[in-house]
Amino acid sequence: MSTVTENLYLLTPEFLLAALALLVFALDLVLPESRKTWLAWIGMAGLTALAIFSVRMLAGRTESLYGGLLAVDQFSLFFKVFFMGLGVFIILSSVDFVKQHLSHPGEFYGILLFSILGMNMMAQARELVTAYIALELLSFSLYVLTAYARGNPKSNEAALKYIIIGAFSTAVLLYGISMIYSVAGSTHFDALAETLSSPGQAGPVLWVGVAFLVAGLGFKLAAVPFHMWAPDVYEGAPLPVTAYLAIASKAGAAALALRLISEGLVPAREVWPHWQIILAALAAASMLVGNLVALAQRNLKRLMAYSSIGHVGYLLAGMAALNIGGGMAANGIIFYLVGYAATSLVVFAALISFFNQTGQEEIADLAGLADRQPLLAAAIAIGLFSLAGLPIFAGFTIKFYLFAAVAQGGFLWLAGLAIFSSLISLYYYLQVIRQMYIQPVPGTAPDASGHGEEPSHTASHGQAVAGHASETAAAALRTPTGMLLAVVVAGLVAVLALGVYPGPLLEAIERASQVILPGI
Amino acid sequence: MDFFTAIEQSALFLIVLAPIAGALLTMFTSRERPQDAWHFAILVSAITLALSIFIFVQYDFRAGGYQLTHIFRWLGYPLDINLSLGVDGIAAPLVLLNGIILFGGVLVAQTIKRRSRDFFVLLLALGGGVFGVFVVRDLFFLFFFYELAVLPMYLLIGVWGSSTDFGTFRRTKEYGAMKLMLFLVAGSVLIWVGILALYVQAWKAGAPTFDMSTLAEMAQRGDFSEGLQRWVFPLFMIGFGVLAGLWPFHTWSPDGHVAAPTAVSMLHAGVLMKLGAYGIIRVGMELTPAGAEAWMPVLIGLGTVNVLYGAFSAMSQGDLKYVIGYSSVSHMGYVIMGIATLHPIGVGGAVLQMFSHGIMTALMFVLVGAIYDRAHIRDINVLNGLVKRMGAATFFFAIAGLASLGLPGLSGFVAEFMVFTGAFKEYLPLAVLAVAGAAVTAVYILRLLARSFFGEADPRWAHLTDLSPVEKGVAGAFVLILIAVGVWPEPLLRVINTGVASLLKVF
Amino acid sequence: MAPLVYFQILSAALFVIGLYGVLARRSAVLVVMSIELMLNAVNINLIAAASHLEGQGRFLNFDGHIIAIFVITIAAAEIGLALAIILRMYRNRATVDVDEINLMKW
Amino acid sequence: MEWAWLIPVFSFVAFPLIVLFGKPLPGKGAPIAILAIGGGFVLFWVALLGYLNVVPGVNNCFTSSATGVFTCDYRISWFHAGLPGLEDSVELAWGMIIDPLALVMLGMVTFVALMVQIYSLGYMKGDPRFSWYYAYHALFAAAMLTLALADNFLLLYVAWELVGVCSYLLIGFWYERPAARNAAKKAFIVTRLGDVGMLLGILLLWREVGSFSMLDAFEAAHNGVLNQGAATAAGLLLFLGAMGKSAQFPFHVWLPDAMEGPTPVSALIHAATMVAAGVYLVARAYPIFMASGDALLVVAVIGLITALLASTIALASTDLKRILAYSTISHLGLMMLSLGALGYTAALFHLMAHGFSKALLFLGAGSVLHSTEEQDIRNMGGLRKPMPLTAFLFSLGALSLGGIPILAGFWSKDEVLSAVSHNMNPIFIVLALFTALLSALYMARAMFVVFFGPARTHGHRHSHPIHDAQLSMAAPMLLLGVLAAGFGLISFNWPGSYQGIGSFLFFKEHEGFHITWWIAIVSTLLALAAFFAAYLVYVRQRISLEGARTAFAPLIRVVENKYYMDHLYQWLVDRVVLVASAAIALVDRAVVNDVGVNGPAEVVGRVGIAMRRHVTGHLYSYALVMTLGLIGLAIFWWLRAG
Repeated sequence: MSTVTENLYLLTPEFLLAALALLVFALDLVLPESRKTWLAWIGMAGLTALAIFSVRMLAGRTESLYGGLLAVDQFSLFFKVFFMGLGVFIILSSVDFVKQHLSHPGEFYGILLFSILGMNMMAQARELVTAYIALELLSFSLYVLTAYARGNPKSNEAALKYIIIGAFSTAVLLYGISMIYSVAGSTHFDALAETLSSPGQAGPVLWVGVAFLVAGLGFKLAAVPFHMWAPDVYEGAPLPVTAYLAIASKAGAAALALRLISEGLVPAREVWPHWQIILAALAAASMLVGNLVALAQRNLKRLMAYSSIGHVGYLLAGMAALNIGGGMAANGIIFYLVGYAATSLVVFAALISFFNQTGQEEIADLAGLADRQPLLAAAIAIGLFSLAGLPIFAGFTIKFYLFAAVAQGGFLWLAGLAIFSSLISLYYYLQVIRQMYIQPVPGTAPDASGHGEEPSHTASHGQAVAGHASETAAAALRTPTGMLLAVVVAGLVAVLALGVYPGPLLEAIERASQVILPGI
Repeated sequence: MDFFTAIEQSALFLIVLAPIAGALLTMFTSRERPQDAWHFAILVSAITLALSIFIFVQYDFRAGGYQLTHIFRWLGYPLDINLSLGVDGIAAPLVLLNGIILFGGVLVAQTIKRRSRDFFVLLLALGGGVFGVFVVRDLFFLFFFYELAVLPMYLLIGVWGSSTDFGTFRRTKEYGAMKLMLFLVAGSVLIWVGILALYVQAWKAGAPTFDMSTLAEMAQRGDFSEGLQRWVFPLFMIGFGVLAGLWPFHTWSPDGHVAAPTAVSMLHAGVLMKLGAYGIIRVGMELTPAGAEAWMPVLIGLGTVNVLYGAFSAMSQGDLKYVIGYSSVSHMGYVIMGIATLHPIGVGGAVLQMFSHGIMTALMFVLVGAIYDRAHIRDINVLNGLVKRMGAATFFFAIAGLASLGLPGLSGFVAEFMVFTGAFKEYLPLAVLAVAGAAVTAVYILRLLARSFFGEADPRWAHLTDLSPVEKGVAGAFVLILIAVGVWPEPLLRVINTGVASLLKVF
Repeated sequence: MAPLVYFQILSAALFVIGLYGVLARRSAVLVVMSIELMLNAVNINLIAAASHLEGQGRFLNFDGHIIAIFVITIAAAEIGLALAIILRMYRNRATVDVDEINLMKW
Repeated sequence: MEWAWLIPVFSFVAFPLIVLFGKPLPGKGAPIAILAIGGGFVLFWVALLGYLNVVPGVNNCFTSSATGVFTCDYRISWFHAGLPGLEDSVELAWGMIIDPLALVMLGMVTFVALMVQIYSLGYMKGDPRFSWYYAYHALFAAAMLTLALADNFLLLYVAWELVGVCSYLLIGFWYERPAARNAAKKAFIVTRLGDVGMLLGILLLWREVGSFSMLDAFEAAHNGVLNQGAATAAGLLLFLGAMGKSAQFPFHVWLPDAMEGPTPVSALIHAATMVAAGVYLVARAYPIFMASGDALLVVAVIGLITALLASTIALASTDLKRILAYSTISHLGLMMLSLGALGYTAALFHLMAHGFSKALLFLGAGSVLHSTEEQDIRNMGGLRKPMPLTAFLFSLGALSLGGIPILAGFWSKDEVLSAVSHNMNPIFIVLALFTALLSALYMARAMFVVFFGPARTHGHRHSHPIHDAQLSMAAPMLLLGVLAAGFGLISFNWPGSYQGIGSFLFFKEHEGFHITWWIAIVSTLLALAAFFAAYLVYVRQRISLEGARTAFAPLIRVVENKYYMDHLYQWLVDRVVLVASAAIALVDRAVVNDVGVNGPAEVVGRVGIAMRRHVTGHLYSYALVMTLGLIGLAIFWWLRAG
C-alpha cells in the first residue's frame, strides 16, 4: 500500500462518519415529517457501529499521517470512541426535545454528527492549521445548533454572541498561528516545541504567538478571562445543545489542548515553567470566578455554565501540572473529562426531561421535585453531588486523581485552591438539591395540615413540623421517557462505576496518555 | 475453608459492604408500604451489628496490631490505592460502637413516616461510610468513606429535620443542614490537601502510595521532614477537628442537632463526631508524628476550651437539643484533650470516651427525640414534670445525664478519669481546668433534670405517652452498656490499650 | 526585500484596528466586518512570513500560502454564518445593535 | 474476712432487684433491702471477729509501717489504664482494706442503715415511690460500705460519688416540691465542687506516687517519697472533697437544705454516715496529712470555724430539722478540729457517738414530723404528753450531744476537747468550749421547746390525733437510744484484755483512755448551765429573751440569715456563673456563629453577586475582557522573558 492509500485507510472512520452525516442530511430530504426520528436512530446506530469499528481497526496502532499532520494513535482512538459514545447519548437525550421544541430535526442530527467529526479530528491533529480547521468544523456546527430554536430570541442572541466572540477568538488564534509560523516556519506541534527551546529563535513574536494561541484555546474551553460568552450561550442554547457544549465540545477542546501542550509546550523544558504559571493562573481564575459567580445564579443552565467554567479551572490545573514523565496529570485530565461527562450527562438528561414536561429551567422551578418525580430528583442530586466531588460517585474519584496529579506536579497550592473552590461549588449544588428535596411543591406551600415549610411560630419556643409536600396529581410529573431514562440510568451506572471501580478505564486512559507524554 | 474462616477473612469488607449494599437494596422496597423499608433496614443493621460484635470479639488484644486484614487491589502505580482493611485496638471498639448505634438508630427511626425509604437508604449509607473510615488502612479510602459519611447528612437533616424559632433567632433545617455540610466539607478540604501533601512527599521519597501503613513507616524513617509535618499536621488537626467539634469550629454541631431528626442526631453525635477524633489519631498522629508532637500543646489548649466553653454554653441553653449539642462539644473536648496528651492513659481514655460518649449521647437523643415526637417541643423552660407521664424516659435520661456528668459506675467516668490522668501528667494546669469543667457539667445536667423531668406535672403534658417498647428496648440496652462499661471497662480497655500502645510507640 | 518586521507591523496595525472595531462598533454587522479585518491581518502575516522564510531557505510546501487560503475560505464561511444569524436576529428583534442584545447577562 | 466484700455487694445486688421486681413483691421490695443490709450487718461481725483473730503474715495481713495498724488488704484487678507492662500504665483494682477504721465504719453504717431502713417501713408507708425509696437506700448502703472498704483512692472516689448521687436522689425524693428539687441540686453541685478538689488530689498523688493504692501512697508519705509540699497539696485537695461531703465551711450550705428529704434519710445520710465520710477520708488519709503538717492545721482551723458558725446558726434556727442539721455541721467541725489536733481516736469516737445520737435525734424528729406534719418548733410544744417515748428518746439524744455526762456524747466530746487542749493553741480550746456550750444550748432549746414547753396547737393543721411512734419506728429508735446512752462505755479500759477504743482504733500508737479533768468539769458545768438556762427560758419561761433580742438585733439578723452565705452563693451563681454562661452562649451565637461562620459565607455570597456583574451581557465587553486577558498574557511574558 502506498503512503497515500495507507493514510486514507487509517482515516476510514472519519470518512464513514462524514458519510453518515451526509446520509442523515440526504434522508432528511426524503423522510416524511413523522418519521424524522429515524434519523436519530440511524445516527446513533452509525455512531455505535463506528465506535466499535474504530476500536477493532485501530486498537494498538500508532501512526502519523501526512507528514505529521494527523496522528492515528491510542490517544486519538480513545477520544474518538469517547466522542462518538457521547454523541450517541446526546442524540438519545435530544430526540424528545427536538420533537417537541425544534424544527428541522434531520439537519440537527446531521450537524451534530459533523461536529463529532470535528472533535475526532481535533483529537488527532498534530498541526495547528489542521487543528484550526477541525476546531472550526466543531464551532460552526455549534453556532448553528445554538441558534436552532429559531423562534426563541434567547437562542438567537446566544448564537450571535457565540459566533461573534467565536470569530473574534478565531482571529486571535489565527494571528497567533501566523506569528508562530513566521518564526518556526512550520505549524507542527513538535516544531513549536523545538523553536521554543532554541534560544536564537524564541523571541517576543513567538511568545506572543503562543500566548494568542493559548487565548484562542482558552476561549474554546471557556477559561477565565475568555469565558464570558459561556453563560449566555449555555442559557440561550436549546437544552440538549447546552449539554453538548458543556460535555462534548469542552472535551474536544481539552483533547486538542492536551495534545498541543504535551507535544508543543512541555518538551520546551526551559520555557515550560513559565507556561505552567500562566496555566496555573488561568486555572485559579477560572475556578474562583466560575464557582463564585455560580453562587449568584438562578437559571439552571446558567448555573451549569458557571459551574463548567469552574470545572475548566480544574482541567487547566491539570494541564499546568503536565510534565515530561509526568503522565499522571494527563491521565487525570482525561479521567476527569470522562467522569465529568458521565456526571453532566445525568444532570442534563434529567433537566431535559424536566424541561420537556414543564418548559421550566429556573432553579426555583425544581421546588419539590423529589415529591413530584423522585427519580429525576435523585438523578440530579446524584449528579450534583458527583460534580461537587463527593463519593461514591465519579466526581470524587476523578477529582481525587486529578488533584493528586496536580499536587504531584508541584502545584500543591493549586490543588488546595481547587479543593477549596469545590467547597464553594458544593454550596450552590446544595441550593439546587435543597429546592428539590426540602422546598415544597409550589402551590402546595404552607397550609394548615402542616405540609410545606414550617408553619409560622408565635411562641418563643421552637415548634416545627417537617416540611411535607403532598403529591397532588397536578404537581406530579411523569417518569422520563424511555430514551432519557436510558441516558439517566446509563449515566448513573457510569457515575457509580467510575466512583468505585475506575481501574479498567484508567488502564485505557494510561494507554492513551502514554502516546502524548511517554513514560511516567 | 469453612464458613467461619470465610466470615473472618471478609468481616471487615462485609461490614462496609453490608450497609451500602443494604442502602441500594432498600431503594427497591415498596413505596406503598413504608414499613418494609424499616424492616429491611433493621435486618441490615442487625447484620452489621452482628458483624461488628464479631469483629470486636475476634480482635486478639494479646497479639495487637492490625487484624482481620485484607487487601483488594484497586489502582496501581502511580497512585497505589488499595482497599486495604484492618482494625487495631483503637478501631475495633469504634466499629462496635457504630454497629450498636446504627442498629439503635434504625430501630427508633420507626417514627419516620414520610419518604421513609429514602431515609433508610441515606441512613445506611451514612453507617457504611462510618464503618469504612474505621476499618480502612488507605488514605484515599479513608477520605472516601469519610466524605461518604458526611454526604447523606445534608438530606437527612434537610428533609426530615425540623426548623425552630427561638424568638430572637431562627434555626431552619436548611440552615442547619447547609452549615453542617459546608463545615464538614470545609474540614475535608484541609484533610484532602494534607493527604495530597503526604502523597507528594511519598512520591519524592520514591514510593508514591496512599497506603497508611507504608506512609507511617516512611514517617518513622524520616522521609517526611519535620518542617513538612509541622504544617501538614494542623491541616489534619483542624480538618478532622471540625468533625470532632473542635472549638472554634464547633457551631455546626449544636445547630445540626437542633435541626436533625432523632436517628440522625444519634449517629451525628454518636459516631460522626468520633470520626473526627479518630482521624486525628489515625491520620494526624500516625502519619505526621513529629507534627503532632509539635502541635499537641495547641490542641490540648483548644480541647480545654472545648470542655469549658461547651459546658458553659450548655448551661444557658433553653432547648434540650442545644443542651445536649453543646454538651457533646464539651465532651468531645475531653476526647481531644486525651488525644493531645500523647500519654497512654490519656489517649486510651480518649478512645474510651469516644465509645462512652457515643452511647450516652445517642441515648439522650433517643429520649429527646421521643419527647419531641410527643410534645412537639424541646424547650426546657416549658417542659416540666415529665416524670409523671414519661417515667421510663425520665429514668433513662437521668442515667444518661449522670453518665454525662461523669458519675462513677457509668462509662463516662472511667474515660474521663483516664483523660484527666493523662492530662495531669502532661499538662497539669489544663487538667485542673478540665476537672473543673466536669463540675460545670453537673450544673447544667441537674438543672435540666430538675426543670424538665422533675417538678410539678403540667396539665399541658398530660397527654404524653411513655416510651414505646422499641424505644424502651433501645434505651435500656444503651443504659446497660453504659453501666457495663462503667463497672467493668476492662474488655474494652484491654483492646484499646493495645492499640494505643502501638500508636504511641513513635512518640 | 523589505524586512519581515514591516509587514508584521502592518499586520499588527490592521489587527488592532479590527480589534478596535470589535470593541467600539455597536452594529453587529460592523463588528463582523472588523473581525474580517483581523483575519486579513492574519493573512498578511502569513504571506509575509512565507516569503520571508523562502528567503531563508526554510520554505516548504507553500505552507503559509495554503494556510492563508484556508483562512480566507473558512473566514468567508464564518462571515456567512454570522450574517445569517444577524439576519435572524433582525427578524426576531428588529435590531442588530449589540447594546440592545443583552437579554442574557450576569 | 476475705468475704467482707460481700457486705456492700448484698446491697448492690438488692438495688436492681428492687428497681426491676420490687413493686409487685410483698413489701414492695423493702424486705430485700433490709435483708441485704441485715446480711451486711451480720457479715460485719464475722469480719470483725476474723480481723481480731487473724495472725500477721497470712491472708494479706500485715502491720503497716505508715499507720502502725494491723491491716488486711485484698484486691482483684478492675481495669488497666495503659497497656500492662508499659511505663506509666496503671492497674486499678477492686480492693478493700480491713483495718479498725474500716471496721468501725462498717459497723456503724450497717447498723444505722439497718435501723433507718426498718424505721422507714413505718415512716414511708403509703408513699407512691416506696420501692424506689428502698432501692436508693440499698444503693446508698452499698456505696457507703464500699467507701469504707476501698483500698484505693479511685474506688473510694467512685463510692464517694455514688453516695453523693444517692444523697441527691433521696434529698430530691419528693421532687414535686420545688424546695426538694433545688435542695437536691444544690447538695450535689456543692459537694461536687469539693469533689473536683478531691479528684485533683487523687491525681496529684498518682502523679507523685505512681499508684492509686492508698497503701502505696501512705508508704510514700511515710518514707518521704512524697515530699512535704506535695503532701500538703494533696492533703488539702483531698480535704476539699472532705469539706464538701462533711459540709465544712464554706461548703456547709447544702446540708441544711438537704433536710427537704425524708427524715430517715436525714438521719442516715445527712447525720450519721455520708456526711461523716469527709471525716473518714481525712482519717483514712492521715499519713498524708501527717506528712504535711500544714494541712492538718488547715483541717483544724476549718473545723473550728465550721463548728462555731454552725452552732450559732443552730441557735437561731426555728426549723427542727435544720437545728439538727446545723448541729450536725457543728459536730462534724468538731471532728475535723479533733483530727487537726491529732485527736485521731477522739475524732472517730466522736464520729460514732455523734452518729448514733444524731440518728436517734433525727428519727425522733421524724417521729414528731410524721405525727404532727410540722417542722417549725415555734408551732410545737408539750409533745411530751402525746408522744412520751419519742420525747424520752429525743431527750436522750439531745442530752448526749449536749454533753451531759455518762451519755455517749459526753465522753467523745471530752476526748476531742482534751486532744485540742493538748495539741493546739489555747485559743482553740477556748473556742471549742464555747462551741460546746452553744451545742448544749441549742440542743436544750430544741428539746424543751418541742417536748416540754407549753403546748401550742394553733399551728397544728391536722385533724387526726398526735400519736407516738409505731413499733417499726420505735424499735430502731430504742436500739439507737441504747447506744446513745451507753456507747461511751467502749472508751474505757475494762478489766481484761480490752484496753479501750484507743487500743483498737488508733494512729501509729495505742491510746489509752484518758480524761483531762479540768476540761471534763468545765464542759460538764457549761452543759448543765446551758440546759438549766434553757429550761428557765423555754419551759418555765422565767426569763424573757426579748431584751437580748432587741439588744443584739443586728447580730441576730446576721445569724438568722446564716451569715449571708446562701446569699453569697446565690449571688455567685446568678451574677457570675449564669451571667458568664449566658455571655458565652451569646458570644457563641452572635460572634462565633453569626460573625465567624455566617460572616465569611455572607461575604463569599456577596462576592459572587458582585462578581457576576462583570458578565454584562454586552458583546463588546466580552471582547474587551478577552483583550485584557491577552494583554495580561503579553505583559506576563514581557516581564518574565525580558
